[in-house]
Amino acid sequence: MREITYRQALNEALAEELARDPNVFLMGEEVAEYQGAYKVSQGLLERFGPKRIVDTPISENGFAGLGIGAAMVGLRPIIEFMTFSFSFVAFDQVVNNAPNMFMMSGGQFDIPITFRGPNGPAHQLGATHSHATESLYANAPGLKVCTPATPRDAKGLLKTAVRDDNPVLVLEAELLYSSKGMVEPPDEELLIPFGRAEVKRQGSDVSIICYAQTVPLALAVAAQLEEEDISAEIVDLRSIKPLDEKTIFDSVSKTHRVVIVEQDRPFCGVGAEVCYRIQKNVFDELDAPIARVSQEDVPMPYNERLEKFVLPNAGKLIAAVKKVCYA
Amino acid sequence: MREITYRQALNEALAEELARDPNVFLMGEEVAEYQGAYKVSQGLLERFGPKRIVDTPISENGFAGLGIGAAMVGLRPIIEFMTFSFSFVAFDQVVNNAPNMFMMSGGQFDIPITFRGPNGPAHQLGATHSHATESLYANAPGLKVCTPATPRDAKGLLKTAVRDDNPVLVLEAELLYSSKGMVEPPDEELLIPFGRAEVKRQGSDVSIICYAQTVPLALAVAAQLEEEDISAEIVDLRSIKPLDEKTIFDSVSKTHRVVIVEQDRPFCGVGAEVCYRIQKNVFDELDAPIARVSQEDVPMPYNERLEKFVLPNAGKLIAAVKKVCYA
Amino acid sequence: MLALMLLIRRFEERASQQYQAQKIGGFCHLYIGQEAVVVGAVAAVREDDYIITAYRDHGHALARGTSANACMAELFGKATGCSQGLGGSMHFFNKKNHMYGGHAIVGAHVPLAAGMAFASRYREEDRVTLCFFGDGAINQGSFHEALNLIALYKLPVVLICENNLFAMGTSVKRSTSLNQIVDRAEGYDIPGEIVDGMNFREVRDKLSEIVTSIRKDPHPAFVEIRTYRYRGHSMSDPASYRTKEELEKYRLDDPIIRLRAQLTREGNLTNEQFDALDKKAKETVLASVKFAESSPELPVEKVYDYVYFNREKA
Amino acid sequence: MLALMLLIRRFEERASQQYQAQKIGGFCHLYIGQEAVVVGAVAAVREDDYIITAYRDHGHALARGTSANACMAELFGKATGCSQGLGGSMHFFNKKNHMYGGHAIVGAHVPLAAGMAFASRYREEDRVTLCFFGDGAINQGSFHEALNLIALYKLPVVLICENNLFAMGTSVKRSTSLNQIVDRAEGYDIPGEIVDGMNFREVRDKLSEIVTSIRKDPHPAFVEIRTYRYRGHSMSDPASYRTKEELEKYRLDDPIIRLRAQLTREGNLTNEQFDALDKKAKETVLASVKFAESSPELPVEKVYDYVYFNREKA
Ligand SMILES: Cc1ncc(C[n+]2csc(CCOP(=O)(O)OP(=O)(O)O)c2C)c(N)n1
Ligand SMILES: Cc1ncc(C[n+]2csc(CCOP(=O)(O)OP(=O)(O)O)c2C)c(N)n1
Ligand SMILES: [Mg+2]
Ligand SMILES: [Mg+2]
Repeated sequence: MREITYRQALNEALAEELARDPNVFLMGEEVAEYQGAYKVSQGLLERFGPKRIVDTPISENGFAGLGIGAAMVGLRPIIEFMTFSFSFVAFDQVVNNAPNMFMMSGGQFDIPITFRGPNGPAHQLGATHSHATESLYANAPGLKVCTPATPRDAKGLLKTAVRDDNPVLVLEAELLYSSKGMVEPPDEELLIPFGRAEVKRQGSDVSIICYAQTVPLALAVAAQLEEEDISAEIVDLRSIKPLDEKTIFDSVSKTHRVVIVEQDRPFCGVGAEVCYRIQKNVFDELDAPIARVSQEDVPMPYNERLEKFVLPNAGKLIAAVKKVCYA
Repeated sequence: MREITYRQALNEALAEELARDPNVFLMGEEVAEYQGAYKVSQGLLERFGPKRIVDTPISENGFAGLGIGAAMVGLRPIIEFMTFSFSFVAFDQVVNNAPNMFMMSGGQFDIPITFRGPNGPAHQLGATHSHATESLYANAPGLKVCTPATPRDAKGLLKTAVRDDNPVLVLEAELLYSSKGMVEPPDEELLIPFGRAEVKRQGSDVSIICYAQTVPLALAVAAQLEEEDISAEIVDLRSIKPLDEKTIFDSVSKTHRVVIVEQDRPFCGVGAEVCYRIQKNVFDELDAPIARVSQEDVPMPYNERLEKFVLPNAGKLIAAVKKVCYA
Repeated sequence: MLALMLLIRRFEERASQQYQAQKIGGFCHLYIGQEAVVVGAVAAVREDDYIITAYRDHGHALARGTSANACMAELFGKATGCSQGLGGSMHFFNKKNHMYGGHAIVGAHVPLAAGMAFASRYREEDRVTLCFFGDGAINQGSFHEALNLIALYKLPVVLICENNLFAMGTSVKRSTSLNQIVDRAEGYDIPGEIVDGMNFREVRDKLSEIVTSIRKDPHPAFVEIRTYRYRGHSMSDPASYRTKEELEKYRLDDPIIRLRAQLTREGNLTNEQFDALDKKAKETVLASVKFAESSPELPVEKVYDYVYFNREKA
Repeated sequence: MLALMLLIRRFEERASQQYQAQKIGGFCHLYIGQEAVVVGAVAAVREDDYIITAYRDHGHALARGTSANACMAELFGKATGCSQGLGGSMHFFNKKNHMYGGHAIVGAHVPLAAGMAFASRYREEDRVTLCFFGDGAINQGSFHEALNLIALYKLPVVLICENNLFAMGTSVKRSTSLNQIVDRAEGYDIPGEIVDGMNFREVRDKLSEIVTSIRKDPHPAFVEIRTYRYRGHSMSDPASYRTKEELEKYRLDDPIIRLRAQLTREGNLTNEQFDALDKKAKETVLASVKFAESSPELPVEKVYDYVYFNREKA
């Protein structure tokens, strides 16, 4: 194991999969000559050439669809959205063409495509550039959605995505690109299966269910709560769809109290679905209503303090934990 | 009161609002000369002329955005999507430009626009044409979303939508266009406010929460359950966002058992959000876990029997009710 | 080729009848009147070239060698259908014969065509992709983005606009200010041509020329093929937005009558031969109805197998 | 007009500095080098004509009479900003002065411009809408759909492509196969022209001509205005995709130097006068920083007031 950044981890995953399979190619805006808007594809053009690392015009609908068409005839495209906020202009391709093709064609066409890029609010990018898209895409039948929070998960999930024969969205966290973590050395194959949450911290009093940018938040809060003698278990979903019910339910059955913290919008967000599944399956294990900490249900303001107010933060999370613990 | 169809009710609402306010116009594919793909705009071109009833090319993104721009300078557009499945090519306009403008401009630009059209699976239209979009749009801050199930609600909600100074989606139900119901005569102004659910049937054993196409289903099932001595209360949400928590909670506090039946997909669907709100606020009133009946989480098949299997239906609803009642 | 055009014609007539008898559900868009377009185009390419189209796709599936049985069974929603009854009229697929759908969102398949052609170039194959779409599709964003990508990457695609003058009830005059659709290609520097879509031979010959030139040196081409649909947009459309006279005018120009006349004039077809071909087409189609009727449907639980592809299970 | 160009130049320089000092957050795209475009365009229209642009919008707000104070305060996220600190650099709005944003999704504001012009026609006003966008925007579906609608409905819009040769690191040559962007307008039958964007007078005069003709008889027009941005795409872009020589070449053609030279040559501007103008611009901008610094922010709970407009409450 060695310590690398989340960005490097993604870069390694791309490089390894490109090297492994000649059918894999990377396409998107500024992925080649510019080395990626966030430098995730640094060095790939030099190594793999312009045939496999392909710059596009600003045409998300067009190149998302191009990727799907290429996948229909057997290539394995990795399509980068500069951010998933821009995937909305390609929404129809992502939710209609990619996941429906297999069913509509009576099983003739599987679509092994990966859509990836940063997702969710970053820092003061304003209302149009701060969309969290996980619940929207998880709603669509036939898609898989994962949300890595650490360099190791980023590498392992992205590699799994590229090898999956179905459309997969890898929703990266822009604010974590420079964060560091331990990852297996390149000569050890690292594949993390979908549908496996990870308990990132053991605890006994409350389960904090989180993913992506809320994982470091939850871990920091858990450390703080420790001082107040509240032992929080941190469950990182890692993949939103498929969802790992077992790990969630096991944790709930142990702690009997749940807070879900998500970077998502509240209305029909991921936390709502997780809440439904918990109360449906382990209702009797619950000693308090499930709490959620999400964004406030408002368009994202630019002002820094207002943005912080809208996002999930430590104060809100601690308050929610205390509420479910002393309810 | 007189009996009219859901289609007529919508048509009356459009005609009345067009007549009332010269800033209102209707735009979309085939709305004018063709009289609407589903004849909802029958007669309007003749009455209001081509300036106000405007046919468009097949350019949903373009004319949705045109509507938003017109709203920025004070018109009150009604934009018809031939079906909301086609709104996906305009997704960015609907979720980015329409609801964010007010915040982004520091309150300078309100966007009084109505997007309307049939939503959700109709009959054997296949995977691309059967999308239920309510949870996707309700997820976006700044939008309002309503889902009328009866002619009266269709008329009253659409009129309210046109007068609202914010972007509102009126998600109609294609399969209900020809259904009939009692509606106030045209000379009585009918406005139904958003955020008010309606108890469509009183009951004491279980609350069935429904909307749009699942309302007639729930009513039919309630009649059947009556014979088995189960008294079901039918709560029609009518508007998804804002959501009427009070009516929901009152019903739950009365029956203590809940089934949510939605035409939506399950993952992060409307039912998940309603479930979260109930368990959060009236946890102690619940005598059983909340059950949901949604679509199966699969792309919609064309075959009629398979489609029926995927959709919520009486069998599934009855089973869910029995489960929560004898749990 | 005449046989194929007759097969399509008779298939569509029968589909119409079966739709009215409620054996077929959903939307159903007939190709009657446009047969020479796809038959001419397919005659100009190799079997391993890719073809892709929109929802008015029965003719394209048949022209690409999908059996009438598989097509009719698809309309009936049967497991023996070309999409196992899961796609329906708007979603015909036949991978083996390189027919890549059957796509129901207007314009949304044009980027897919770009991807198929991108793959050909990627693999250094000399395949050509034929992408069919309607006159209504040229106003969609996806069409535009795809055309720009296709032109930029010099992809081997023939963009075939089947201009039947209407998108539902909207005539071309009311959907764009262009005098002729082919002019749109100028905005991408893609060479364009107008072809008479009621004349099988003109379609075939013009496309052969284009395809030959693309195979030598990959590049896109745009053809506006002028044609006409005799029926309404879909089964539920009475088509009252156009006159009887207009329809009659086009009927006189019928592609089947025209090819028949050409062949007869040249001494290559007798009336008897024509009648035999037509009889054969009718019989094939009639048999396809029987086949569809007697075919099984997929068991309902099978839907779960079509959500994700699972290589191990497959 | 020289004063306005100087104001924009000095404002952007100061914004750059304040961004580096982390007083400004998010993305920040500077307009330096392109000043003649918006100043020329605005000089050609009436105050009640509509203007709308993309995210590189500081110049447009200033040109439309938004104070440097309100602009700088917006960058600082303050309640006194032109969007109350809620929009930020990419979302400048000034309704009073008919500046309709500030839009950050590439191409997505072109349909809005269509709507604004549609409203003018609806109300039988003779307003013209100026819609600015970058060379990168012409490959978006929304651009295409809007242009077709604008052409079809003959809407009074001047489509102004600020061609600064790059969309982020992608040169125009790598984003479209067109030799010149203006050719794209041919695909919609919209008349197009190329204008030298480093020459204020050419921009003003050419646009005046176009606007006059539109006011007489509403129709769209397309202008490709050739310009250059001196800085990177945004504050975080070192712009290593282009050469120093290329940048220097354009700097020699600087729009401010050029207008200064024209005026001086004609005896209408002395060095002293120029220096006074420049000093004034610098002072205004410096004051705007003070203003922004000392301005209040909105209280956090205020966010809830900007979700829905409530006429009664307002
Ligand atoms: C994005 C989208 N918008 C609207 C529709 C509804 N629709 C289906 S076909 C059609 C007309 C298309 O006309 P054209 O492209 O000319 O093809 P034709 O029917 O003439 O073959 C419309 C509006 C759709 N399927 N997709
Ligand atoms: C739909 C969409 N895709 C991508 C982006 C990211 N992006 C922002 S600006 C830009 C380049 C735009 O270039 P151009 O249109 O030439 O304008 P310029 O920056 O030169 O003023 C890109 C790719 C975006 N904002 N929206
Ligand atoms: Mg047509
Ligand atoms: Mg540019």
